[in-house]
Amino acid sequence: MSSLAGQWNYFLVIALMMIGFYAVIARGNMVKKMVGLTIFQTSVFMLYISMGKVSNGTAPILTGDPQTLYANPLPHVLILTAIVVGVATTAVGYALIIRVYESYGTIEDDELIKMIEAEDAEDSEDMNGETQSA
Amino acid sequence: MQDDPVIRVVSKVMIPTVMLFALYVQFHGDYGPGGGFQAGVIFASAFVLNAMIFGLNRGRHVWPANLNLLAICAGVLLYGLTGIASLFLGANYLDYDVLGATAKSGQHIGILLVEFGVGLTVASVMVALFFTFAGRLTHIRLMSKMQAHEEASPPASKTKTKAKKAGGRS
Amino acid sequence: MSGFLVNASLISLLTLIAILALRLHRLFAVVMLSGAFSLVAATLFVVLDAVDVAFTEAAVGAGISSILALATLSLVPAEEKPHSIAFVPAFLALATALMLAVAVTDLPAFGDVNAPIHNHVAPEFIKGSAEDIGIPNVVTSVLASYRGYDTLGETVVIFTAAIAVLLVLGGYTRPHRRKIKSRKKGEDKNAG
Amino acid sequence: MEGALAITLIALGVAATLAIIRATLGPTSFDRVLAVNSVGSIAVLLIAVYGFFDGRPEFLDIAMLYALINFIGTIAILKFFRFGTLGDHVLHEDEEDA
Repeated sequence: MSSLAGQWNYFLVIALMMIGFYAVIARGNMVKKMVGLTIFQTSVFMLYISMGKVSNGTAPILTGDPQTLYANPLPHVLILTAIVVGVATTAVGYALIIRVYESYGTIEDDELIKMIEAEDAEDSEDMNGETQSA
Repeated sequence: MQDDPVIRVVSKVMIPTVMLFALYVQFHGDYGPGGGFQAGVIFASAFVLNAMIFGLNRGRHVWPANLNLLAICAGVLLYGLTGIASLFLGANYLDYDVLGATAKSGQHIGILLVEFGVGLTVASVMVALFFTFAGRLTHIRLMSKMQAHEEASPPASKTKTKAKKAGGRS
Repeated sequence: MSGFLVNASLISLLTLIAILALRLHRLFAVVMLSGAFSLVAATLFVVLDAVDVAFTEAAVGAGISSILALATLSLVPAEEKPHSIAFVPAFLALATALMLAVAVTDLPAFGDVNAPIHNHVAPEFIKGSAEDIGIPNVVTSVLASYRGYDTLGETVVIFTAAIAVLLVLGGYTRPHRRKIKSRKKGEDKNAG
Repeated sequence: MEGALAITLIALGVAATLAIIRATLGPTSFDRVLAVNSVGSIAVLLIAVYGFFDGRPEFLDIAMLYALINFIGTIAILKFFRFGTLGDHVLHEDEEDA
């Protein structure tokens, strides 16, 4: 039980993470999916940063006092990189959403799948017709 | 949005402040929180604010697109070339010890250059992203107009072009 | 104890925002809430002693990210089709949460000074940042010097993402502008 | 010290919760914009207070950045709300310019 009490922060972060996860897999709207992905991503960052925290420590900017405890800078560096890469990939995602809407007129997953299936069916019919006529 | 005096005046005060703050974050990043990424994003947001308030065309005049594309590449190149410079001075790739008179000053110079490269790339990428996203509507309009021109160009009949234009815009 | 209070209240605030963002159907409100989410998350990063991360999250998440989302919303419908609760994804999320919770119990306690992560390379970085590099901000020295390769790769990723967006959407440099202008002039002459 | 920090944080947390509730309920979009803006302001205060109690007031930089980003975000939201786009809202502006 003592070990469980020590990890409360991780449990809270996991709860948050799962909300984002649910938004990504359950919601059909693509913009909503991207927002869910952002939530998911941010809570992963929180999990990493939580691991670098040191009790009674301070931010890893040196104070000159040798007694000071510092938080672990390594997760901070990794997450710093991840945030900027995250916004770059988010931008690509939004760009693709815009193009999908321009081509199909919808950004809802289920409608999009229906339209693509209908298109595929048409294509295969055309192919069959061509082969038969030939 | 530039017709609103409050927003115009406030943003004219804010834009230089944001840029100054970005430079502070860039060059004070060794001593406090901050660095290339953050400074780049803040610097870009000054341009974004300018473009949002005074329109995209004015924003393009302030920082032309071709120059911006060059800056995107220049940032990455600056980073890579810093590594190659240390390679030529007899150390490993991205080992800044040899760049200065002493190892410490070499590290200082190397980190400054590298962070500047990162800041340049991030800032210009963010500006490019904003202009691409916000300028999409105008771009579509332009493309449909071009298409109409191309279709109508051999026999230049104006009524047909106009009909095409309206169709493209709706 | 006060650490627990601050973290728990901030994370529950975040959870509240996330649930609201999930439930609302007006995407404009969802994007605004996600901006608020980023700001509160950045505050949590400050509390967790990660000031550089907080800086980045505030500038990127609340600033550029929500601006890009708004720019997207101006081009796509801003209303979500109403959905009922999907049970299979909810079950999947719960199962994943359970598995993660079980896995997390194996981690060292939150804030433990003797955790393995704090005894590997981190002390060397903190010492070396003062002695070898002479820069007080350890995060900067690790980012730019010790792990310079990572940052180079990351800069290239941003570069690639920018190229991808410019290719997908286009219209940033507008090479055809002059062509249109000259054609228009020609057309005017024809008309005149 | 600890008690003062706790009380301040609770007060700010309550304020933030109320603002978020307003952002969700908010009958008009102006309510929402104002509410999200005040969440940002509360975050600025929270960082300032936390930096003061933590003994490292130099993190006020972050609070400043928040204020700037909050301003830009609000301008973006208002522009979107008013004109429906972040780019050019005037038709044919590029033709005049070219």
